[in-house]
Formats: sequence, structure tokens, C-alpha cells
Amino acid sequence: MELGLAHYLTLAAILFCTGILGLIISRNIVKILISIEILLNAVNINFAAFANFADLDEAKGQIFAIFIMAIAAAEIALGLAILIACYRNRHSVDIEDYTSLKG
Amino acid sequence: MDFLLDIKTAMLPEVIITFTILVCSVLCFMLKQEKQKFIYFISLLGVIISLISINLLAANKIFTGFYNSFSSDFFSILMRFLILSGTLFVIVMTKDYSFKFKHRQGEFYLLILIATLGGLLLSGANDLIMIFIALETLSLLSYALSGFLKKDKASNEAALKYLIFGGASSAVMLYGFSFLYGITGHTNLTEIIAYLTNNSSNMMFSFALLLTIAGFLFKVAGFPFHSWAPDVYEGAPVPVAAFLSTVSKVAGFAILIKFIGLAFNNTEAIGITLGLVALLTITVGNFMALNQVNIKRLMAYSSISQAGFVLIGFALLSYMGTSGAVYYLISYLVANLGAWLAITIFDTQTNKSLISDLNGIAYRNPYFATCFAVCLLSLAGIPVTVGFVAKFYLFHTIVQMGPAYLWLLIIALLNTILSLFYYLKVVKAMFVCKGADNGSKLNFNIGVLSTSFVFLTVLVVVLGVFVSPFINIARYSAVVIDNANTSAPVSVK
Amino acid sequence: MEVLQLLFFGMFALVIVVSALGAVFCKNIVHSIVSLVITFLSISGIFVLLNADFLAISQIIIYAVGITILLVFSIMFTTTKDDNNLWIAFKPRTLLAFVVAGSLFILLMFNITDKFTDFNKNPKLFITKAPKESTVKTLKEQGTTPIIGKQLLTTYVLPFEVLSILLLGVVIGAAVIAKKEEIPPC
Amino acid sequence: MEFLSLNILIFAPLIVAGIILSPLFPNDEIIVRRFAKGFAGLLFIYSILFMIFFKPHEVGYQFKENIKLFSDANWIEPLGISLSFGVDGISIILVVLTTFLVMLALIASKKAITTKHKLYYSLILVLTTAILGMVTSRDLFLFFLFWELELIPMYFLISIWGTGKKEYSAMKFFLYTFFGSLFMLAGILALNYFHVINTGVSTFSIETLTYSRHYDIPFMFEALIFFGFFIAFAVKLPIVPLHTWLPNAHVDAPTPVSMLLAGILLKMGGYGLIRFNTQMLPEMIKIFAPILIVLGVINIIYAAFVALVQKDLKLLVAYSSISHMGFVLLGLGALNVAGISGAMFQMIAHGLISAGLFLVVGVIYLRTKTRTFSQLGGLGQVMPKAFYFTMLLALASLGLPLLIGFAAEVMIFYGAFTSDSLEGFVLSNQVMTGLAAISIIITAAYLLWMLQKVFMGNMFEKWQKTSDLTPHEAIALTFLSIPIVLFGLYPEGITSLFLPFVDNLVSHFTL
Amino acid sequence: MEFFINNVWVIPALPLWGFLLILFGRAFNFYQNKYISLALTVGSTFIGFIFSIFILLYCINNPETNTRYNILWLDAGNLKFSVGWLVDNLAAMMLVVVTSISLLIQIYSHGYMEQDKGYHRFFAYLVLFNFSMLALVLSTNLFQTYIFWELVGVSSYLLIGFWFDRPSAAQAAKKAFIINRIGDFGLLVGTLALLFYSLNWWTSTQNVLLEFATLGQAGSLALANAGPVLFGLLAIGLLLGPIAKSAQIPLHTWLADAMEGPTPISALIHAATMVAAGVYLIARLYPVFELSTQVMTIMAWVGAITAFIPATIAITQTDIKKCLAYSTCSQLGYMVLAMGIGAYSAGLFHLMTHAYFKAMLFLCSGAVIHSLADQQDMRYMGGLRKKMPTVAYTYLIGTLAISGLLLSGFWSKEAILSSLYTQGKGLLLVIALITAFMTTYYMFRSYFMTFEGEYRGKAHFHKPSKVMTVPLIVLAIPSAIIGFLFSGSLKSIGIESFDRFVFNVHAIHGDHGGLFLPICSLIIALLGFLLAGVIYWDKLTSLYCSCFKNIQKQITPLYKLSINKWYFDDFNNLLIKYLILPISEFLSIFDKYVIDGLVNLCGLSTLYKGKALSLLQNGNVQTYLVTALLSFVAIIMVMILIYIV
Repeated sequence: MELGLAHYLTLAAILFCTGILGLIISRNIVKILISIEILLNAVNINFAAFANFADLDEAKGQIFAIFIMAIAAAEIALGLAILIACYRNRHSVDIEDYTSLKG
Repeated sequence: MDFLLDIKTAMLPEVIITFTILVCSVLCFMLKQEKQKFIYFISLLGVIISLISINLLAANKIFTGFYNSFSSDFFSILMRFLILSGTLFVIVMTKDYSFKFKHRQGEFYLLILIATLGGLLLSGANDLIMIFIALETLSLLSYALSGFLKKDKASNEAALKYLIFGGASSAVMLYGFSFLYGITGHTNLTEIIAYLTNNSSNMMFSFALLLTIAGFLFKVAGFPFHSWAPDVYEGAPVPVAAFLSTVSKVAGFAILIKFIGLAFNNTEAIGITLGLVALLTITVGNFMALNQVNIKRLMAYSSISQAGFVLIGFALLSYMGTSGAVYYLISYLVANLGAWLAITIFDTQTNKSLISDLNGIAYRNPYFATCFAVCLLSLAGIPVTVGFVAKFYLFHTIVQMGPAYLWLLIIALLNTILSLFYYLKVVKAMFVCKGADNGSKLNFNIGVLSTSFVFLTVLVVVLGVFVSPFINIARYSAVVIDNANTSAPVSVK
Repeated sequence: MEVLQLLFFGMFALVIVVSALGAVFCKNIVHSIVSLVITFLSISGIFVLLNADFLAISQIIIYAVGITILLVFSIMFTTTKDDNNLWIAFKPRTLLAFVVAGSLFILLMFNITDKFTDFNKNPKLFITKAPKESTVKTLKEQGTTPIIGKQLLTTYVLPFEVLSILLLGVVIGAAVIAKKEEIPPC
Repeated sequence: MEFLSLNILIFAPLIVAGIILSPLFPNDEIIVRRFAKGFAGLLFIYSILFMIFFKPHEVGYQFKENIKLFSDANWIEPLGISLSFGVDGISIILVVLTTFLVMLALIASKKAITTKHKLYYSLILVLTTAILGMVTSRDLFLFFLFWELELIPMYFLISIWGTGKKEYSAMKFFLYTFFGSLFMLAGILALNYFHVINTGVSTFSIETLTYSRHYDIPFMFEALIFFGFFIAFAVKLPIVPLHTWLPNAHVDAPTPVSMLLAGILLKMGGYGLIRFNTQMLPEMIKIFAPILIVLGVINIIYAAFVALVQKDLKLLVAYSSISHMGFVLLGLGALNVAGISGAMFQMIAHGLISAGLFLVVGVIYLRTKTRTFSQLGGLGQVMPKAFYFTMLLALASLGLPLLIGFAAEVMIFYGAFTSDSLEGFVLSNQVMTGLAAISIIITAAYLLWMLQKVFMGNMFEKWQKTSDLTPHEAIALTFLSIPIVLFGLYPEGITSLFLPFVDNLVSHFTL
Repeated sequence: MEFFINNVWVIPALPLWGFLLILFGRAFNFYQNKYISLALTVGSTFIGFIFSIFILLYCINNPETNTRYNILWLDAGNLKFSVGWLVDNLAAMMLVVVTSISLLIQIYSHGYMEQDKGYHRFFAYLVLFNFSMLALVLSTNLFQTYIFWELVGVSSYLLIGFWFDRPSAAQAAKKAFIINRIGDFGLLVGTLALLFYSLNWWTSTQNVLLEFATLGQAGSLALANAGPVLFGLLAIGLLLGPIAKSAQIPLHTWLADAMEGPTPISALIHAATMVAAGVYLIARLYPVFELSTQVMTIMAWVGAITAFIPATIAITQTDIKKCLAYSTCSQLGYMVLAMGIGAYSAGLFHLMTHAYFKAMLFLCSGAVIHSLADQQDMRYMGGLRKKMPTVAYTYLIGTLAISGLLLSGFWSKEAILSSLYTQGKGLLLVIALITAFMTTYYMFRSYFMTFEGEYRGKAHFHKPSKVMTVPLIVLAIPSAIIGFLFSGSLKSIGIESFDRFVFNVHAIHGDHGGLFLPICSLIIALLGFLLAGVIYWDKLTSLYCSCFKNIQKQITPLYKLSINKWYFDDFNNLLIKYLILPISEFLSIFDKYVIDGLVNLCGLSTLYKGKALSLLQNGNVQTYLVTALLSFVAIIMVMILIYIV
């Protein structure tokens, strides 16, 4: 049995689930941002796979993946800026300390 | 493909906004700190011009620009009008609030304008990528905006939570987009609809649709993805909270209706699930709001439950339902803006946002209290205001859909009582409870902020009386979306 | 040829999964960043397999290099003495997290393989259309860049322009938030 | 004749309330009160003109109005809602009763209200508009709008000027009635839905939905609609299981407000039952009449027994008004001319009497600052005028002949006894009316016990120097006792107004 | 003569007019002078008296008069209630009785109430009572009677509670009104039932609803429709009204307490007029009662028991007014007994005679009390014959009359006894005779205790004024001779016997059973006189010998029974305390805690649900994510389920 779309989709699904897992489990904020990146990468694989098997003529999937990469970069930049601002105020990177807004 | 034609017919407000963005960004760098106030006038002017430019657009035909990635029909014009008026009032709010930003006021207006541009594009976007980009501009900029008060721990925390939650939900949405792309092979909505009309939709499609709707539910603070809203509204600066609860919510609804349109012709499974989500949103919003102490958190939960009501309109999967939802959206926007204006006035002058701080204010500032009470009662759905007519019309549309939706009607009706309880709690605090007699008298003199607040309250009452023009607008826009979803793409450029 | 491709795919997939799990479950943040970089690189390999070469390159440039440097810088800024025990929160939500991840995976598989019936390599749910030989020719000679370039500036010109404004906004926002407050001279 | 326009009658109080609230109106208490009282008097005279020019024998609405806002189309054209008012048999008398009681409430609120006068008087006037609008509206949506509008001023009136745990009871009142009105909303929308299905035109006007309804609604839904309206009016006209808001609201409301609450707001329940449940859904009322009678009897007996042991004067009067409103239900259940006109008459009679009783309770509370029976006693020697007025009111309330209460009770008793709506049930009409008749003993018992405990017997020394009625209260009480005696002696005065309407209404059932 | 018949409405209208004048006069303080109120009251009653005399004369010479006039008062669909006035022999007789007695009592009460500060209020109430009594007498149909029946009850409430600052008076007034109300309940339900079962009679013949003239046919139709048992119940319901109003056995306790009111009131209302209204109503409803024999026997037995028990109680009474009250109660029993056995005219005849001498007795006791500064207890009186001879002698005439010793009481009581004899009701006859014996005993006992022997009281004595003694004398004349006048023995001079006059309607005609009965009743009366004299008269106490003493001891349980008024009062209080109040106590607690509790419960439960949900919002973004994704997965599952199903 040779390489098909299903393999890529399963790979993307596995990666997506690990990203979600990491998102919820990790206590370090940097790790949370990392898992968001993993999520976005999983989606990229998905798009690339569909582009390859469905329409290589216009490769719309790949364009979408490129846009996603750009946005992911922007998001991680903003995330880290906010992280630094948070760190400057609370000197901690642990998500458990950022629970003052509740109720 | 001359873009000028597309711009003139479809995208005039977006262009004007981008122009103001560029001018402001230049000014931000050039002007020194104390002259930053000048940027306020520029951005205000830009928004007003784009507001005026909207009615130049042809309202009766559907125009698509930029390779059908952006289409402006009557519905998107209406949504853009709402978004721009929302931003107008948010900018007016920030004028007094900006003393808190010390020497970075210019950037705030800039970010607000870019976010509004995102919202405008979102309401007209017709292509999956365009939707994603517009949505992300709106979300990323709101993360930055909500974290604007660097020194304030709450604002930081709010931004952090908003970013993490937003990142996750946009990833889920993207995953849905990828499957949509996988099934249909196109990224353009009209083509997807065309593909759907000629071959039957399968479970995978509804699954993909639900994934995408999850992303929009985040934007609109619907049931599963609502828990970020209270913390962010409480932590973020007040104008940003107002921005989130009005502009970004309207933009979210604009795009949500396009996607629900996809489900119009296929299974009703989506209808029932959406109905369930809508009801859960209302009930969760109401139950949580019952014993809130902070006025901003209360407004957050109230906006969640109001979003639930609009979602009910969409869950009816028919043009009647959408017209009910659109009219409800208009009334929600006006009343919510009024309420947030009041909170800003109160917050800027007393820097407190607990309900108990509002005690007995009606006897120190009668006009402020009455206006705030009118806005709240309109949200609750009390007679003379627009909220009452909106709720009545929404329930009317639910009943028109026949007895199958009786369960929807009953639960929505019961929830109005809960919502009444917590709105009355605030009104009670203002009028009935004895305030600390040393409470300072808010200076509610004639200023831009107070005039716009009074204007909005008057609008709430006037809209409650002159109802038929706005119901017709809502019905016409619902019809436009309905045939946009079902019929073949009008013109592919 | 098919076997070679399968071999490569298996190798890449394995590395991706292991390093992704490593990035999530490593105790020390630096280890997780290193495993993250490995994931990015192997993903770009996958892209090559999917004959999306432009994508692979941009993946390497943006992710492997750009974002990793950003992460490293931010770690340097925010190292506290007791940060290395920030591993996994032993709270009920971790259990729930496994439940969610598992059920989501099963749901995805359930849907992709159309109720666990269609396991062949190209599930009929999704369109499979062979490319025209003109695109195959351009692919062989110049790769996917001209296709992407043409598309970017024709059908997707509006998102492209808006992206620029978005990036402008994010840069300003990030700068404003991250900049250290220095008392203004005047 | 043309100067008589309902719009002026309904919206004038709203405008005057606006004038009073506006900053340029002097904030001095006396001017505000005089202005409000003068206006209320004028309004009353204006409504009397309506009554004079009203032609009872004309079927359907009179003085019809349809306000068009800046366009020739109806108010909300897409939904078929029209801002239309009109007066017919039963609403003309309620309009006059409302304006009359509002005038009296304002006269009596000289001493009862000490703070925030402008807000108080404007809220009372807004309340008047709401009630007048509710009684005269010819459109279901409009009726619902005024029904909800009336809750806000009542909420503020009770919670700002009330006594005791006023916020709790104001909130309870608001939410309870709101809960009821939701069922009515569902009913209204369902009616409109069936109209749209059968005729394609969406309308909310009462006339089209009652008279020109040729299609019939499936039984199940018509029963649900009936049930919806019934719940809303059951909460308002307190029917026993849903009545617990009334004692709280009455005990904690200031005197003029509880006068209005008992005088008019309870009548809205009765008016609604006649207008919507009986006129609009005749087949359903025939099926549900037995339930009405049973509930009415329970109401009468239950409230009368509970009133026997009340420790608080105002609670006693509150439970007595629940018992009297039970008579209205009994009359309605009889479904014959005597019963329904008796119910209508009882509403007016009870309106006047309970307003008077609450005024007297207010008078006592003002002077003695307590309402519990244990501390009151022998006030008759110190306040003879108040004693005579209370005795007149108490006797009228227990149905003494030649006073207004008697004619109403007699009509209801004769109507309920001779009606056959309880055919085939184990407890026939006769037995139920017999049970209801027991109430004349218990009512006499608790009212006279109240009179004896408060006014007769030896006096507490601390009430030595309590002053008798002030001229304001005396005028208000005389104004109240004139109709009580007049219409007691000559009941035709009122019955002639709504008898043709009731004849026409009952003709629907018998055919 | 026609003039008087046609505007009979003047008789009740004048008192009403007087009442309104006094009311508004005093309310706006137009006049303070007492005499104006007096003039208004006495004037209106006097004119009424003249009118009724002429009407009586008119009725005597044409006995078949039955003029009626009705106005439609309340129209309710097929039920048309009307009000009007009816003149026939019975009404004429009652008119004369009521107007004459109230005229004299009003004059008397001027003297009695001179110093009282509530003078005007008293006369206003008095005139109101007059209006309602006269209107009751003149009413044409049962509905109108019900109206004035309650009005009379209210005026008696007002008058009993005249001195409302005295708690006992207030309590008595309330008790009187409530017991009357129980009677009204019976009357109301009876009338409703009567109307219901004979509805088609009234609606078909188009005449006035429930009119007395055609009540007979309606009654028979009702009997046919309802069947004997229901008709019996209906008749008992109607009977309940008179039982309460004329203080028959179960509902008689209010009459004794009603003595709290001023004495002229006790004389007017609780002796002569109001209590007689019950008997008058029985007379009016006779065609209905006649139809069912069981009801007649019940009525007879109620009358008999009411005659017997109060008599036993009156024996041990020390308060003079209470004694007279119980004697009224027992005489009323006689009247109802007479009505019960069909002796329609005998009952009415006794009513008339009793009205006069009982009113006189009360006025004498009033004079005594007034002169002894409100001392009512006979044990502190005595020897007043010397001090006020007129009052003493009139009181003696009254005692002779009531005990049936040759004065008017003898004739009417003898008529009742003879009809009892002819009807062959042995047991009832025995009871009647025993009561007659006891009546004479307690009447003479009260006479001897107050007027004979030496003065036992401490109160300073002052002579009763002229205005009080003259009415006594005037009243003494009718109470002495009216019995003989109408007994039929003067047929030759043209004065018809009472039953001929009133009787034209009903044919039960009792012929005189020879001389045996009168002699035996005279003997019994003498025996009673002797017994009272032996015990109380100072001249005869010497005969008091030991045999009486042990009899005294054996009958002590009986004595205790009569002192406690046969425990009726205690039974009523127990009934209320342990039956009615606990029920309402339970209901009010049930209402406050259960129904209200439920409402508060659902209010609180929503608040707690709110709190529970907000626990979920614990601030940690990862919990938000987990909850969000979990519920999202659940929603997808739901969607898939719907999809598959």
C-alpha cells in the first residue's frame, strides 16, 4: 500500500491532538505558545496534503499555508511581547499565577 | 481587471479607513506626546467620512471585487455601517479614557482603526483565506489592544488569556477550513455553494462546518467558547471591552450568517445543534450573571446571553429567523454602546467598577442614572425601548417557524426573566439603594462623551417607537443573504 | 519510487510525532524548543514529499529559524530560578485533556474514514484530481513558486495586501507592549 | 364630541410626567403636588365626559383612534401592529375608575410621601398612562406593551417609598407579573401565527382576532393559548396558588401606591379574563368555566379564612381583596349575563372599597406608626371621623345592602346559582355557590373583628393625642364614599353601561 | 283614605329623610341643638303612625286589600330584581305596632339619653333602624326583604355597639351581627334555591321575582322540581333566617349580650320590633313552609325548645335586663311554636300583644336603671315601689300581662294553648304549660326583687323625669286591654277578632275548646305567683319552710345548668377556638411558608445554580479551554447522533 491522502490526514490529526494536549497540560506559558505553533503546523500539513492531491493547478492549499505561516509568526511575536509584559509585572511564567480575574 | 471599479463600487469605506490608518501611523511617529491628541481628530474624521461614504455604495445590487474574494451586498453594507458607528463611539470613549495610556495614545487609535478594517473586511469577505486574514487582523489587534495598559496586571492577564484562547480557537477554525477546502476543492464561498448544490452534503461537511462555526463562536462569545469574555472584559481597558462587545461581535455575526447560509439547504442536524448552542449560551450567560458584583463582568455575561438570542435567530435556518436576528443585533448594538458609554464615564471619573459603587447615584446625577437605566432596560426588553420590540419580533419569528420550535420559544421566554433580574439589580442599586452621601457628583456637563451618551439613549427610545423602517431593513438584508446562499454565484470576476 | 516515498514519509512522520511529544512533555524548556525545531524541519521534509517545495523553504525560514530565535530570546528574558519544575499541572484538567485529545482524534478518524469503512489511501470523501500536464511540466522545471506567485497576485491579491496592514499593526502592538518604559526626556 | 380623543386621555399624563420631571419645573413640594392633583382632577373630569358621551347600546369599540407615525401605514406595518385605541362596554367604566382613583391617590399622598416628590408624582402619572393604555388598547401588542410598561413605575414606587423589606417585595412583584406576562406573550404570538397560516396576513388587532376569525385553531393549541392568557391574568387577579406577591407588595407599598395597586391593577386581571379568555376564545371558556368556578370558590374561602388570623392590618385588607376578587372569578365562571355583569360590577365595587380601606390603613399607620393589631385599640374615641368612614367601608366590603358591594355580590350569587356551566360535575353550581356564600359570614367576622380591635374597646394611653383626619384625607374618603353609597342605591347607573356588552358576549355561548 | 294607601312609601321615606338630615347636619355641624334631632325622629315616626292608623282602618273595612307597586331596581339578564311596597292586613297590623312602639320609645329615649354626648348619633341610628324596619314590613318580595333584613341587622349592630368604648358592648355588637349574618346566609341560600327550582315560573309569568303574592304557586313548582328532601332543606334554609333574627335556640346567645346597648334600644329592637321581624318573615313565607309538614314540625319543636330553655335560664338571672331578654326569647319561642303547629293568627296575635307589654317592661327597667345610676343588678334593688309608684305599677301590669293573668297576654297565650289542644299536640302542650308556669315565676320574682322589700343598693336614687314616665303610662293601656280587645269576644260591637282580621288568607280555624284550658292556665299562673311570692315577697316569706330547702339542694345541678346558660356560650367559644381559628391559623402558615416558600425556593435555586456555574470560571485559561473543547466535542457527538438517527 503506497502513500495516500489518508496518511497525511492521520499525521495532521495526531499532530493536532498533541498540540491540544500540550496547550492544556503545560504550565509554562512558552510551552503553551509552542503548542499553538504545533496546532498551526498540523493545519499546514493538512492544507499541503489537500493541495497536493486535489488541485495542484492552482495549489490554493499551499497559498493558504503560506498565509497561515505569516499569521502564526505574527501571533507568536505578539504572544511573546505580552509574555514579557506579564513577566515584567508578575515575574513568573507559570500560568497558575495568572488567575486573578475570576468569578 | 481594473481595481478602481471594484473599489468604487464595493470597497469605498475600507479604502478610506486604510488611508486614515496610514496617515495616523505616520503622525504617531512624527508628533510628540502631548500633541498625540491630534490623532484622535484624524481617526474620528476618517471614520465619519467612511460612514458617509457607505451610502454612496449601491445597495440594491451585489458587487464583488478582487476576484470574488470580497462581495458587498445590502447585508454587508448594513453590517459595515454598524461596525463603523460602533468604532465611532469607541473612539469617542477613548478620548477621555486615554489619560491612562500616558504617552502612547496615538498607537491606541491606530490599533483600533486596523482592527475595524479587519471587521469591515470580515463582513464582506467571500473567500476562506480572506475570512481568515480579516478574522486574524481583528483578533490579533484586539489581543494587543486588551493588553495596552502595560502597568496594569489585569490588562496583561486579560491579553494573555485572550491570546491563548483565541489562538486555540482560530487553529480549530483553520482545521475546519482545511476540511472544507479538502471536500470542495475551492476556497471561494460562492464556488463552495455551487459545489454543494449539485452534490449532496455528507457528515464530513457538517463536521467541518461545525469546526469552523466553533471559531466564529469564539469571536461572538457563544456557548462553548464564551469563558474568555468575562475575564477579558474585566481586565481590558473599558473602550477595548466596548469594542469587543460591539464591533467584533457584529463582525463575528456577519460572517457566521454566511457560514450558516451554507447549512440552509442541507440537513437540519446543524439547525438543532445551533439551536442547542444558542439556548445554552443564553442560559449560561444569564445564570452566571445573576450574582455578579463587578459591572464590567455583568456586562460581559449580559452580552453573552444577548449573543445567544441572536444565535437563536440564526438557528432557525430561514430568512425570517435571520431578519429577527439582524433586527435584534441592531437593538443590541445601540443599547450596549449606551451602557458601555455610561461605564466609561463612571470609570474615568471614579475609577471604580463595582455595582455597589453605583449606589444612590440617581440622586446625585439624575440624568446619567436615567440614561443608563434606559439602556439597561432596553437590554432587558422593557416596553418603550428598542430591546422590547426586538425581543418581541424575535419571538414572533420563532413562532412563525411553526410549533416544532416550541421548546426553543419556552426556554428563551423563561430566560428573559433571569436577564431581567440582574439588569434590575443595577437599576435598583442606582435608584433605590442609599449611596454613600459623600459620593462625588459626576460632572456630566456638555462634552462629546455625554452628548453621545444622551444621543444613544434617545436613539434607544426613538428606535423603540419608529420600528417599521428598521424591521424592513432587517427583512431586506435577510432576503439578500438568503438568495446569496441558495442561488448560483452571481458574477465571477 | 513509491516504496522510497513511503520510506521517507514513515521516517519523517515518526520524527515529527516523537519530537512533537518531546516538545510538549519535556521538563526543561530548552529541550522542548530543540525538539520543536526538529519537528519544524521534519515537517518541511513532509512538504517536499507533497511536492510543495516553496512551502518547505518558507517553513524552514519562518518556523525553524525565525520563530525559534524569537522563542530563545523570550526564554532568556523570562528565566526565573524555579522555572524548571514547571512541567505538567497535576490537576483534573490534565486527565480531561487526555480525554479531549483522544476523543477528538477518534472523531477526526471517524469522519475522515467515513465511519471507519473507507481505509484506502484516497478517501472518496475528498476530491482527488490529477493535475494537468502543463502544471506537471512547470512543477518539474520551476517547482510550485510560479503557480503560487501567479495565484498570490491574481485571485488572492486582497488578502495579500491586508496581510501587510495586519503585520504593520502587530508590529506596532508588540512593540508598544514589550517596550520597557523609559521616562520621557522632556 | 370631537374634542373627546382617546389619545389626549392616554398620553396627557405621560407628557405631564415629563413636564414635572424636567429641570425647569420648580422643585418645591407644594407646587409639584398641587400641579399633579390639578391635572389628575382635570383628567377625571375629561374621562367623565367620555362616559357621558358613551352610547352603551352600540356594539364594538367607540371613540376609535389609530395613530399613524409620520406615514399613512400602521405603526409597525410588517407585523400588522397598529397604535389603535378604543373604548367599549367594560373598558369605559375601568377608565373612569382609574382616573378617579389616581386623583384620590394623589390627594391622599400629601403626608404619606416625604421625599423625592417630583419623581413620585411623575411615576404615578406614567402608571396612569400605562393603565389607561392597557384598558383602551385595541391591539394585542399594544396591550402587552402597556402591561409590561406598568411594571416599572410600580417597581420604583414600591422600592423607593415603601416600608419594611421593600426591595424584596418590589422585585417579587415585578418578576411574578413578568413571569405571568410571558405566557400571555406566547399566547399572543400563537394567535398571530394561526392567523397568518389561515389568512396569510399578520395582524394583532383584537377586533379581527375575535370577530372575524372564521378558521378554527386545533383544540390542543387553542387550549394552550387559553392557558397562556389565563396564567397571566391569574397572577394579576390573584388566584390562590399564584397570589403570594400581593400580601408582600401591599404591606410594603406606601398608602397611595397600594390604593392604586388594589384599586386598579387587580382589575386588569379581571378585564383581561373577560376581554381575552371569554370574548376571544368562547369555546374554550365553556370547557374551562368549571375550573374558573372551583378556583373562585377556593380563592374566596381560602383568603377569607387566612384573613381571620392576620396580625397586620394591611395584610388583613390584602387578603380580603383576594377573597373579593374570588367573587369575580365565580361570576365569570357562571357564563350568564347575571354572573359576568356581577363580576364586572364587583371589580368596580372592590376597586372603590379596597382603595378606601387602604387609605384608612394608611391614615392609621401615619399616626400610630404601627399596623399590628396587638398595639392598636380604641382609636374610635380619638378619631371619630376615621372610625365612621372605616365602618362605612367595612360594611360596604362585607356586602351590606344599599351599598355598592351588595349589588355585585347578589348578581354573582344569583348568576352563579342559576348557571349550568358545571353540568355533569359532582359538585354542581348550586353547591359551589353555597360554599361561596359561607364567605359572607367569615368576611363579616374578620372585618368586624378588625373594626372592634382597632377602633372600639378601651384605648391605649399612647394613642391619647392622635389627631383625627386631615382635610385632605377627609376629602379623599368622602369622594370615595359618594359612589359607594350612590351606586349602592342605584346600581343601574353602572350596569346600564356594560349590560349590552355582556348580553352580546353571552349570546356567543348560548347559541 | 285612598291617599294613604297610594303613597304608603311616605312611611319609610320620612325616617330615611330624617336620617340623612341628621347625618349631614351633624357631619357639617349645621346644628348642635338636641331638639332638632329629636323633632326630626319623633316627627317622622308620628306622621308614619298617623298614616298606619288610617291604613289599618282602611284594611279593616275592606279586608281583601292587596295593593302592590314595584320598581325595577337591578336588571341582570333574565333575573330582574325589583323593589316596592305592598299593603295588606298583615303589613297594616305590623305598621301600627312598629310605628306606635317606636314613637313612644323615641320620646322615652330623649329622657334616657339626655346627658349622653352621642345624642345625635343615637337618634341617627334610631331613625335608620326605623326606616329599615318599616321598609322590611312593606317589602313586596323576598329579595327586598333580604335587603332590609340585613339593614335591620346592621342598625341593631350599630345600636348595640353604641357605647363602643366599652369592650363588652363592642364584643356583643360583633357577636350579634355575625350570628344574624349566619341567619342571612341561610336565608340567602334558601332564596337562591327557591328561585332556582322555580325559575321557569318566574320568567314565564313575567311578574316580579319572588313576589309574596304568587309565592305559593312558585313554592309548589319548586317542590315538584326539587323533590321533598331538597325542598325540605330549602325550607330549613329559609327558616334559618328567622331562627337567627328572632333568637331561636341554636342562635339565641346574641340576644342576652345585646343588653349591652342602651335600654330604649333593648326595648325597641330586642323586644318589640326587630326580633318580631323573624316571625313576620315566617308569616310572609307561610305558603312555602306549609308545603312540607316536616319543616312545620321542626319549626314547632324549635319554638317549643326556645320557649322552654330560656325560661329555665331566666329563673336564675340577677341582671334585670338579662332576665327580660331571656323572657323575650322564650315568648318568641311561643310565637314560633304557634306558627309551627299552623296557628298562624295565634302567633301573630301573641306577637302584637308581646310587643306592647315587653316594650313597657323594658322601659320600666330602663327607668329603674336610670334612676339608680346604671345599677342593673336586682340584688342591689328593692323597695322601689315607694320611691317610683308609676314605674312600679306599670311594671306590675306588664308582669300580669306576660304571665297570662287576665290582661292581654292571657288572651294571646290562651289562643296558642287552645290551638295546641285542638291540634292534639299533647307533649308540646305540656311544655307550653310548664313554660307558662316558669314565666310567671321569674316575672314575679323580678317584680318582687326590684319593687318590694327594702332597698338593698348603695346608689343614690333620683326620680325619673316626666318624659320617661308618660310613655310608660301610654304603653300600659294597650298592654292591658289589647288582648281582650281583639280576642273576638267583642264581636258584637264590630271589632273583629284578631284572627278574622289577619286570617283571611289561611283557613286553619281553631274553635275555642271550651273553658277547661283557660282555667287550668290561670291556675298554673297563680301557682307560679305563689311560689315567687313565697321566696321573694317579704310579706309571704314567713311560709318559707324547710321542705323548700331540701328541694333547693336536689335541684342544685339544674341550678348550675341554668346559671351557665345551658353552656351554649361556652360551646360557641370552644367551637371557634378549637375549630375555626386553628384552620385559619394552619392556612395562613401554609400560605406564608409553603406557597411563598416555593416561590422563594425557585428564586434561590437559580441564584445557587449561578454560583455553582461561576465556580467553573476559576480564572485559569486552560480550564476554560478544556471545558470549551469538551462541550464542543459533546456538541459534535450530538450532531453526529442526530445525523445518524
